[in-house]
Formats: sequence, structure tokens, C-alpha cells
Amino acid sequence: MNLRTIEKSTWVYLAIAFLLFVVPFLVTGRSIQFLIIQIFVFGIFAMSYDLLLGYTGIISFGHVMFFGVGAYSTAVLFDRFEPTIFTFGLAILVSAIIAGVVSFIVGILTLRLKSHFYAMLTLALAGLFLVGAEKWRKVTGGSDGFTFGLPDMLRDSFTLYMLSALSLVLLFFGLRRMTKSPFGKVLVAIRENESRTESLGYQVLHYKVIVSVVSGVVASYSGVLYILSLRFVDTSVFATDLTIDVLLMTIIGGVGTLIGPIIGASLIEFAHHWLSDLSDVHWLFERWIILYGTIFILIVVFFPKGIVGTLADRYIRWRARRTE
Amino acid sequence: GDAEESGAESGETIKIGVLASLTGALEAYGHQTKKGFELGLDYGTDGTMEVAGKKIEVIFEDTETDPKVARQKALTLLEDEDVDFLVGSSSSGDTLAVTPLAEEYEKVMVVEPAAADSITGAEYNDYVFRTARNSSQDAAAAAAAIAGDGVKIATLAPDYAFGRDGVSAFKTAAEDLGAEIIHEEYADAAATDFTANIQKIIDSDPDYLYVVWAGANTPWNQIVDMQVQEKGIKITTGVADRATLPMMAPLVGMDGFTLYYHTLPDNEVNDWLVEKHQEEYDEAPDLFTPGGMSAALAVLEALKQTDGSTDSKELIETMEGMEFATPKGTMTFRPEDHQALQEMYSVTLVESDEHDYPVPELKKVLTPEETAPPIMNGK
Amino acid sequence: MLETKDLTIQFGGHTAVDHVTVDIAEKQLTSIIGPNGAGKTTFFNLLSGQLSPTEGEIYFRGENITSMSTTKRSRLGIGRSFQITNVFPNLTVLENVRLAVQSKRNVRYQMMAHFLHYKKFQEEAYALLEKVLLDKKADTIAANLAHGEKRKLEIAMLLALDSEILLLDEPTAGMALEEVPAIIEVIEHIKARKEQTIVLIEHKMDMIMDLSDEVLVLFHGELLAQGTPEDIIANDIVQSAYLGGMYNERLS
Amino acid sequence: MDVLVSLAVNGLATGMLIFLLAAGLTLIFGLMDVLNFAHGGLFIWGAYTGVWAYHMTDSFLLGIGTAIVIGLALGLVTERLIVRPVYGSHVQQILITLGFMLVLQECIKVVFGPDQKVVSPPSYLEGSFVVGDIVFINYRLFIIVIGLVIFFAFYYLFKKTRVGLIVRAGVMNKEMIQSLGINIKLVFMLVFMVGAALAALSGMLHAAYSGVIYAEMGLEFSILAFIVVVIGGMGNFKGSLFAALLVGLTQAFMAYYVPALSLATNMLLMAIVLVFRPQGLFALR
Amino acid sequence: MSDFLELRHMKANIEQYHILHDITFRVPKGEVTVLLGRNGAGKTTTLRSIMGLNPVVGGSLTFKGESIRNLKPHQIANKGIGYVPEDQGIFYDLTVGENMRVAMKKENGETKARMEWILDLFPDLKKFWNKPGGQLSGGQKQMLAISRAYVNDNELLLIDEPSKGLAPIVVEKVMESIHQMKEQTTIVLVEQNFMMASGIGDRFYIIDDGQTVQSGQMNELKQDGVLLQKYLGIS
Ligand SMILES: Nc1ncnc2c1ncn2[C@@H]1O[C@H](COP(=O)(O)OP(=O)(O)OP(=O)(O)O)[C@@H](O)[C@H]1O
Ligand SMILES: Nc1ncnc2c1ncn2[C@@H]1O[C@H](COP(=O)(O)OP(=O)(O)OP(=O)(O)O)[C@@H](O)[C@H]1O
Ligand SMILES: [Mg+2]
Ligand SMILES: [Mg+2]
Repeated sequence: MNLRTIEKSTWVYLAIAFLLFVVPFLVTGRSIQFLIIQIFVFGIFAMSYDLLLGYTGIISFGHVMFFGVGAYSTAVLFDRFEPTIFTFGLAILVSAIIAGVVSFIVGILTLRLKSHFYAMLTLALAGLFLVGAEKWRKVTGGSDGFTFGLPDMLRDSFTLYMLSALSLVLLFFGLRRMTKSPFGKVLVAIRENESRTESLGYQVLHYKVIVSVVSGVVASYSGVLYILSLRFVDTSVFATDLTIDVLLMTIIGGVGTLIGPIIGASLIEFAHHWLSDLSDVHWLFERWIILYGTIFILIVVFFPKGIVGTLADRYIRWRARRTE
Repeated sequence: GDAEESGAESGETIKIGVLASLTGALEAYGHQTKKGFELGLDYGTDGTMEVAGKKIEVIFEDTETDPKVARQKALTLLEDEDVDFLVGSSSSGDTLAVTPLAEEYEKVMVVEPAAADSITGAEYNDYVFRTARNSSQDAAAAAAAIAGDGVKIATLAPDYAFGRDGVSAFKTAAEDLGAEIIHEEYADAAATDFTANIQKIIDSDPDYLYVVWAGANTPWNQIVDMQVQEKGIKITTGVADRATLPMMAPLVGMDGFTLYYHTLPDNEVNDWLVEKHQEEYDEAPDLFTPGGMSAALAVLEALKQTDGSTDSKELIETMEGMEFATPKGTMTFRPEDHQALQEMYSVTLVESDEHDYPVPELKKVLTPEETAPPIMNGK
Repeated sequence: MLETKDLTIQFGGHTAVDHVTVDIAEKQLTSIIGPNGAGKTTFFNLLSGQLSPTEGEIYFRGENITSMSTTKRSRLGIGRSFQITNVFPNLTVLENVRLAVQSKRNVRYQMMAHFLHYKKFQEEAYALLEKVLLDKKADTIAANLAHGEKRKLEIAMLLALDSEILLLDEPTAGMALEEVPAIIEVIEHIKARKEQTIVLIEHKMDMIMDLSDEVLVLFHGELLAQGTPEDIIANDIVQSAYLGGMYNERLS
Repeated sequence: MDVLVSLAVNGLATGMLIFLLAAGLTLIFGLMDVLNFAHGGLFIWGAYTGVWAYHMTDSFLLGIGTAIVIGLALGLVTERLIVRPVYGSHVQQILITLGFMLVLQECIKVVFGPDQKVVSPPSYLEGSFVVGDIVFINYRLFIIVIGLVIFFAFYYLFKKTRVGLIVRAGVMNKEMIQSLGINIKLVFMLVFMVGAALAALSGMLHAAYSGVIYAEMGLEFSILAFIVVVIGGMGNFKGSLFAALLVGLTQAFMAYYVPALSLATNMLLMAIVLVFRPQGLFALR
Repeated sequence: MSDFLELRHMKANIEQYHILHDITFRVPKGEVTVLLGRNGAGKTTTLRSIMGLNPVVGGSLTFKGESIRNLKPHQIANKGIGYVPEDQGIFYDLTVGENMRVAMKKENGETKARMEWILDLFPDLKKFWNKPGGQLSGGQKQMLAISRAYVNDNELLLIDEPSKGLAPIVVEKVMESIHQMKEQTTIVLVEQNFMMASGIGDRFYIIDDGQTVQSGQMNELKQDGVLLQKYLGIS
């Protein structure tokens, strides 16, 4: 435990962040940029999930509801109003407010439930959002969805790239600081032993609600970015598949690490992209999804705590052995 | 992408990017489109893969029925491959995620086989042409098959955009023909039990039950089990792809419609398609195969008329109102909304000697004008 | 200081604590003894708020705290240790204690600052570990401690809260003979400072005799007797139903 | 009145079908506490192989037999290779079983082709009959009977033997149950296999019920099974049966009386149950 | 008397850490052997290693002349070895009755008789027969843990700190019960309560830092002030 090691890791992260900003000058293809933007978007989404899963020990099967709220708020606002930067700001604000309110209510309503029951209730609530989006077709366009215009600035792939990269970096450092703050330490305590945390004088429900709101708002922001990059919205932004995707990203990267979910997001997006391209290489790979599924299995076998979690463990062990 | 090149060594190539669901729930449709498109090029170029002296190259991309992937792949096609045309896609969502890109990159996109009205309606843009029929055309065909003065009709459809749009379009068309829609029933698309819905339909006592359905879990068994037909209610629906025909065995005798079955259209193009398809794949073409072919033929015809020019302005001008021969007879891109008007088929479901499933038998060819949908893009 | 009036709790049909009315004296060490299942731990649970009574009230410095949450009571100054070891299993020993220190220092919702900013907490936690002879294990994951070591950690966490009332539930159960004296010393030290009130549950009679100012005896949930250690040990019922024959032999 | 009876009968049949589907998950998820997302994979494999055998031999019973055998075999493989290393860790279970689910689902397409397959019940179970104004569908009555048989068989088994206790104890404290002389690995494996066989069986029965099978149906239906197990209270057959019937009946009645909400039926039901009974309807204790 | 259980230079790991370096002791049939030592010395780990719950990485481990080093825990248990773990190992959601039922290897006249005996010994268990184990008081849990080991006809019992949390009078009962069983059952006991240890132990071993450092007859130890002071802090 000393300050120096922690600063070292911060430097490393800063260096990586800097690289991210250089990339679009080197990689100018819009489709590859789109892919990287998706990684940023899902990296943010997965980090918000990690706050719940990794730091507070809550498994939610309905996290997509916040993502969808962000997506729809943005899409509807752009559809209804002039596509200007001002509308964009408004969209962020509106989605944050809605997501904040929803996550607050969900938090209050659900957080007294235990594990599976909580997970299933969130699944139900997200399901209700999905049905709502389907039914409220005047506004949402139902499962067919609708497209909308964007201000010229945001149509530009480069700008969008920079915006998402900046968002990712800022949110990463912000959330990292939060998890390393005394507040974050209490979250971990709640994950480890809820009742004991209470008897130490911490108001557990407050923490859970706060974290649920922070996580919800961050998730909704990722929904905003997502829909900017897609410029089209349909009910799939509320689909359970997305929750499962983000769950996978978080677990693959390593829960409770923050950087893990980002790595998980990159891995899933790239693996998906490359594997599906393989099907052009040889007909054998037409069923590339088998390989994709196998990757998950192998990750559990070789990286039981996720990639970052396991590597960190090994590193600690290696250091311990060296000092022995 | 799946690149297919001919031996011709002329200077320029024209690149066409085709988006389709090649894996996932809609992969059967995607593969039909793909085969149809390949055969269409073959037919339209007489096997030379050349038009107006230019080579044609096709790249197929799998959208996985996911709008995000569709957009990603479309960008790959537009940016990295620099295609001249986009074609696709199997789902309306995927298509809508891509049409704005067609506008942005100023490339013509031929929509096939996505059917949502909004593609050539509320979400219309100038670069989008659709060879596929839209939901309203289905509805008009259905109405033409059964509607008439004083006919009472109930509907059953899945409770999402596809079903709701289908029914509302049908309602307009049927009411125009003097029929009355007395009951609309919507069921969960993933439902396993339709009894409550069917019960209500029986209660409303219609002459006809019009069913709009897509997806795997169909209500046919239960309609038969609940003895709907015995109660004097005639069933009608669209006949879909071959894989679903065995499920319709209980509905033999039903009057309905279809957008394609390989024995129905009577024209050269279709004869060629059926023969060639049989030769290459050892089976007859299926529901969306002719659509794929039509899309290819539309592109080729446009190129012929512009003499190989891929200038979008020119292409759009050419294609508006363009007539082209397809397995479904001659299609015309309506200038107002770029929707291809096309034949539809009024059919009766009959038992077949060759197959162990029922097949549609032609009752009447519905002309493109008969099934022309309303113009919905405000033009 | 801490009073209960007719404090009662029932689980289903079973009355675990039965109309207990006591007044625990300030800055003294009160012990609670009684057979297994007499309701001692349950009584603690009521005092600390883990359970809420079916009947009766609890007063702390004259204030009715009967329906106050665990958290609030802990902040008011009622801290406890647990009979069944109850720590944060995947955190290090030091982190366990630091969480308690942090709570005492009222740093609860600080999200912006880095935790290392609060270096004092770390030092304080370490000092506490030294006190309970656990400093060597400061960086061990709590789950990997031997049983007796966990008991010590439990005590360190309680001490860290520095609360006015310490409720100790069998702090030395399973602790090695040679290390018990150190813990007794810690308790004696607190007692000598005369700043905190201690309530102790123990089955080790020597400890009870040595440390207690007053002893409460619970029997089937009821308060059977209350008095000085000497009085209690002389009590017939305590002798026959709690201590048993062997203890008598030793005494004689 | 007729409507009520008819809705009730059909709701019960749907419910029973859901129960069959959830029965395997009651063992694997409810009792063994394994978040098995591959359950849907076992379900489709049962359906496809069962239907294949049924069509090959023209014997529905052989089809059912095949489904069960395949279920047991796949259960064995899944338990040993996939689930065994991750008992007790939900996070890892989610990842590995989801991966396996994808593999199972895609392999169906490799083996049986990507198209949907049409199935119909054997002639002796086909059709329907009318009593008064009410239509009874034979296959549904069959489903109700099978469901009841399975329910009572397992209910009795768990009541009379220690199996249920041993599994629950093993989940709570694996080392202790071993120290009591029980080969918990073997017990877990067998129970998992039985759970998988139940999934496969329900796949086969469902195939003939809905008339069609396709690879994607696994995930769709396993979510329903999870819902049932959770609102039933995790891990007892009584709870699962009750919850399944509740789902079936609610679906039927909502679709008839409140069609506007019928899409949301399952989710609403689950939300309401969990808000008012956070431990499920029949908590084990 | 032959050596019933014998450990020779046993080494054992917990995960990758070497916890036990050299444990050597012999347990003659029909005796009560007590393991003593500081917290963290390795007593619990020793018992767990005998049960096969920790990997034994060196030395030998024989029971009735047969090596049990590479057996699985359930196989070891089925050789007639019962175990009362330090943390009691109660199945929290099962009732007292169910806890007992799970433990019972067979249900016949003999086990019924044992059951009677146990319920006489700990009447509390009878009273709370249908209560979930998790809701018992600390001492009651301890009683339940002991009872589960008593209910089978074991030849060897490994008991980890049985007196922990028990009222003095119950400790006495447990001691008595051990005396009664001595005929058929050999016992290895880890115990911090010196009164109890010295009351029933025949032989003792002291473990320190993963090694057996001292051994002898219990009555000798009681007399040996130096040893008591050195290892057990008793004066
Ligand atoms: N998973 C683990 N990783 C590292 N060290 C461990 C682990 N588990 C136990 N230990 C260490 O092993 C040592 C022996 O523990 P053990 O439980 O055998 O002690 P013990 O003699 O029973 O002590 P006590 O009297 O406190 O019960 C302790 O120092 C403990 O910290
Ligand atoms: N949550 C609960 N639900 C039901 N009964 C309980 C609960 N907690 C305790 N009891 C019962 O209340 C009685 C008193 O238990 P308690 O734990 O207070 O005893 P104790 O005096 O601390 O005993 P010990 O000395 O064994 O720790 C016991 O019979 C116990 O079974
Ligand atoms: Mg107690
Ligand atoms: Mg120990």
C-alpha cells in the first residue's frame, strides 16, 4: 500500500487515454471508427454495470432499461425538435433526469430484495419498458423504429469518436475515483457483508440507491451516445439481449475492476466482428457463433476472475513470490 | 465480403453491397435473398457479370438481424468497399438503420425484402427504392382475396408494429371493397396459447378470419383445434415460405394470397429462375428468392439505361417510373415513393400429389394496380 | 445509561426474551450469563437493533430508541461484536478495521477524495490491530484467518468504533488460552479508563468473576438474577442449572 | 361460463407446459442454485432429437424416449465440463452457460439444418372433442396428465428420500456434506442429469404442442422457466407448479379480458408477486 | 495397542500456501488425543487434512494401517470417521431434524437408540426439532454439530473445539458423553478449554507453526508447569 504504485497505474491509464485520442488520426475508416465508438459506448455501459455488480454485488437483469431511456430520449428529441447542439444538450439532460428518477424508484422498490429475486424483478421492469416502447407507437415507432436527423457536427464520425472517447476517459477516471473513495470502500463492504456494514453505522440502503442512480445515469448516457452513432432507434434498445451483452462484457473483463468492463467490451466487439468476417473466409466458419460461444467457455476456464481480475491476481502472486 | 468476379477484364467495376440476415433467426430469408440476387445477376447479364461494359462485383454482408451490425456493415460497404449500390435487408429494423446512410453517401439503395411501410413512407428518402412488396400491398392482396360487400371480417395479428400496420392497412383496403372489420385481435408474438384470442374471434362471429402472422410459433394448430372452421368462419392468410407450408396442412381449402410461389407466375423470367434454381440448389426457389432476383434485375436495368453511369442523380431519375421484368412479371418503381408495384397472387390452398404439404393454387393474378398501396411519404 | 422496560421478543411461539427490565450502569462492566439458548445474543440483537421487540422499550440516556435502526444506534454510540464471526471476508484485515474507523470518523459519503487521502485511518487501524495481537496479519484476507484470529479481528473492529457502549458477545470463544490474557487486558484497560460502558456475554466463569462489576443472569429469556459476581455464583439455580457439578468441584 | 371453463382448461394446459419446462430448472436453478442459461439449449436438443426419432420411427413414445436419453447424456456432458468448475459462483455460471448455450444452439443448425421443422402430435393424441359448448383439445389434456404425473413423481421422490435435503445441504456447505460421507459430486451430477432430461422431455412435448421447432426457441422459453422458478420460491416443485399454473391462467384470462395488457402479463405478474412476496410464493422455509 | 490413526511428517497446503510443515502423531484406539496450540498454529488444518478437505502434499496418513492420503472426503467419512468442524458446518436453511437426517447414514434400530441418547444429552435439540439450524443460538448450533457426528456409528471422531460457546454445564455433559463413547470410538480433539482438555484427554500433542513440537501423556502435562507456561500460557 503506497501512493507510488497507484500513481503509476494512473500514468499508464493516462497514456492509454492519450493513445485513444491519437487513433482517429491514424485509423480514418469510418466503419472501423464506428466499431471503436461502439466499444466506447459499451465500455461506458459496462462500467456502469460494474458499479452494481462488481462494487456492490448486485446482479441486475434489467440494466438495459436505463440505456433504452437514454436512447429514446435522444431519438425522440431529435425527431421532434431542430437537430442542433442545443437539442443534444437537452437530450443528455432529459435522459439523465428520467434515468435518475427511474433508477431512484427502481432502487427504492427493489433493493430490499435478495439476489435472484432482485435480478428477476429488474428483468420484469425492463420487460415492462420494452412493452411500453412497443405499445406507445406514436412516439417510439414500435419495433419498426424510426430514423432522425443530427446536427452536422455530430454527423461527423471524427467528432463523434472524440466525443465518445472523451466521455469514456472522463467517466472512467471519475468512476475510478469514486470507487477508490471512502464511499467506494463502503460499497465494497456492502458487497462483502451487508448486515455488518449496517452495524458499523452505514446506511446501506442510501448507498445502494446512490449507486443505483449513478449507474443508471451513466448507463443512460451510454444510450445517448449509442443512438447518436446509430441514428436510428427501435425497441431493441430495451431488449434483454443487451443486458446480457453488457453482463458478459463486465464478467469477461473482470468484475470490480472498471477497466475490465472496457476491455471486455473491446473483446466482445472485436471478437464478434472478426469472427463474423471469418464466415467469408471459409464455409466452415459460417457457424462462427460456435467459436464465439467457445470463447466464453475458455475465458471462464483460463480467466476465472475475468481477464483483468485474473491477471491482477497473478501479478500479485508473482510479486509475493518474488519478495518471499 | 463474398466477392464474385467474372472473367471479363474491362476497366471499371460496379460494386454492389448486399445486406442480409445470413445467421440468426431470419437466416432462411437472408439466404433466399442471396441466392435470388446471384441468380438475378446471372440472368440479367447472361452469365457475363457485365453490364454496359463494366464488371459487376457483389459483396454480401451479414447483418445478424441487429441494426447496429447492419449499420457497421453498411459503413464497411460504403467506406471501405466504396460500393455503388446497397441492397437489403431482411428485417425492417436493419434496413431503417441503413437508409439514412444511403442518403448521406448518396448511393442508391434497393430495399429487399423488408416490408415495413415506413421505409417508403414516413422514413422515405430519395435514394431508397423498394423491390419488395410492402405491408400495405400484402393487405391489399388479402383484401382482394376475400373482401366484398357486407363481408364481416375479424383479424388476428401479432401485437407489434408488423401486425398492427398489417391490420390497419388491411382494414383500409377491405373497407374500400365494402367489407366490415368487426373485430381486431392482437396476440403476443411469442405466445404459446391463442385460445383466448380465438375464443373472442369466435364470439364475434365473422364470415372470415384474416390472420397476419410471421415468425415460428403459428396459431394454425389451435385454430383448427378450436374448430373455428366448423363454426362457419373461413380462414384467410398470406402463404409464406415453404418451411411454413406443412404447418398449414389443416387449412387446406383456404382462400388466401401470396407474394410468390414458384408455380404461380407465368413468365419467362420465372421459368428460368425455377429451372436454374432447381439445377443449382436441387430445389425450387422460395418466397424471397424472386425478390433477390428482382433487386438484381432492377439494378441491372437501371445501369443499362444510364449506360453504366453510377451517378446517383442520374440513376434516381432513371429509376423513377422504371419498368423492369422480374420473376413476378413487370414491376414499376412508382415515382412518388419508389415503391415497386407488382403482381400479387390470390390463391387457394390445395393438397398436393408431389409434396406431403399443401400448396397454393392460383385463383387469380392480382395486377400491380389492384394492389397498389397508398402513397405514404407525403408526396 | 441503557435501560430496557419489559423487553420481549417472540419467534413464532417461542419467547426468546421475556419481559426483561434492566438498567445497565454507566462506565461499568456488566456481564450476562445464562444457559445456551437463554436469550443472551437475542438480547444483544434487541439492544443493537438487529431485531425489533414484540413488546417493551429500550432507552439510551433517557431517549427511547426502540424503533431506531441499527445504523442510527451504531452512530449514537452502541457498538457490538458478534458471536458468530461476522467480518468482511474478502477484504484484508486492515481494510476491515479501517472501515470501522472510517465510520467512527464520520466519513461516509465522500466520493471525490481518494481513500489514501485519509492516511490517519490506516494508522489508527493498524494501532488497533497491534492491540489485539493481529498486526502481523494486517494484509491477510480476513477469510483466511484461523478462527481465533477472526475473533480478535472482531474485537478490533468493535474497538475502532470507539462507541460509548461495547456489547461483547463471547469475545474469547475459541481463542487460544495463552492469548486470552491479552484480550482480558484490553478489556481491563478500557474499564480502567472509565470512559466506556461494557456489556459482556461469556461462558468463561473465571473471566466473569475477574472482570464484572455486575452480573445479569438470563434463564429461558427471563432475568433470573442480578448482582455482584460473588452473589451470582452463590445462587443455587445458577449453580445447578448453569455451572453444573464440575464447577462446584473446582470451587471447593 | 363456457368461456370461463374453456379459458381455464387451456390456461391450465399452458401452465402445465410451462411447469414441465420449469421442472428441470427447479432442480438445476432452484435446488442446485446454478444459473443455467444453457437450459434452453437442453430444451431444443430434446425437441430436435426427439422429433427426429419420432419422424424416423413414427413412434411418439420412442421420440420421447430419445429426448430423455439425449437429455441425460447432454446433462452429463454439461455438468462435467461446463458447470462443475463453477458451482457457487453465479458470475462465472452466467458466462460459461451462456457460451455453451450459443454452442448448443448453433450446433442444432449444423446437425439439423437452420430451417424450422414442423411436428404434429401422433394421431391418437390429435384433434379435439366438444362437451356442451366447450372444446377440449386432446393433446392439451395429455400435457395436463403428464405434468401431473411428473409433479407427483418428483414431489413424492423428494418427500420420501433424502435427495432434496442432500442437494440443498450440499449447496449450502459442500465440505460438510462430504464429511458426512456423501459423494456430493455424484449427487449433483445425477440431479443435473435428471434436470436436463426434464428439459429435453419438455422440449419434445412442447414441439408437438406448438407444431413447430426452431433453434432460437430455447432462449425464449427458458426465460419463462426462470420466471416460474423464481416466483414459485426457488427449488420446490409445489411452488413451480403453482407459479406455472398461475402464469398460464393469467395469460389466458388477461388475453381475453384485458388484451391491452396481455403483452406485459408475465412481467407484470412477476413484478407484482415479487413486490408483495419478495421471497416468492412458496419459499422453502 | 496398535496405532489406529497415524500421521507421519504430514505436510499440507491451503491453496498455494504451505500451512502444515511436519505433523507427526499417533492415535491409539480407544484413547482421547488432544491437539493444543496457539491460534493459527494449524490445529484445524490438521483435522481438515485428515478428512481430505485440504490437499496433503507430503508425508503419510494412515487409518487402521491403510493409507487414506489420496482418498476423497466422502470416502474417508465412509471409513467410519466423523468430523465436527470448527465453524459447526450447520446447514442453515435445514431444520434441526433435517440436519440430523442428512447426517444419518442409515436409519435402523441402532441409530434410533443413538438418537434417543443424543436428545437426552441435548434436550434443546428436541425442543427446536423443526426450527431452521440457522436460527439456533450459538451454543445450540454447537450441540447440533456434535450430535450430527454422534448419530453414526463412527470409529474415529475428529472434534474441533467442542466446548466453544457452551455453558459450563453442557461442557460437562459433552465430556461425559465422550467418556461414554470411548469404548467404541477413538477421539481426536482440538480444545482450548484446558479444564475440558485435561479432564478427558489421555494424550496430547502441541502444534506450533504447522509442526508438532511436543507430546506426552495428559497427566504429565498437568504437572509440567514449564511446558504449560511455554506453550499454553498457563501458570
Ligand atoms: N486460505 C488461506 N490462505 C492463507 N493462509 C491461510 C488460509 N487458511 C488458513 N490460513 C492460515 O493457516 C494457519 C493455520 O490455521 P488453522 O485454522 O489450522 O489454525 P488453528 O490452529 O486451528 O487456529 P485456531 O485456534 O485459531 O482455530 C493460520 O495462520 C491461517 O492464517
Ligand atoms: N432469528 C431467530 N428466529 C427464531 N428463533 C431464534 C432466532 N434467534 C434466536 N432464536 C431462538 O431464541 C433462543 C435464544 O437464542 P440466543 O441466541 O439469544 O441464545 P444465547 O443465550 O445467546 O445462547 P448461546 O449461549 O448458546 O449463544 C434460542 O432458543 C434460539 O433458538
Ligand atoms: Mg449467544
Ligand atoms: Mg482452529
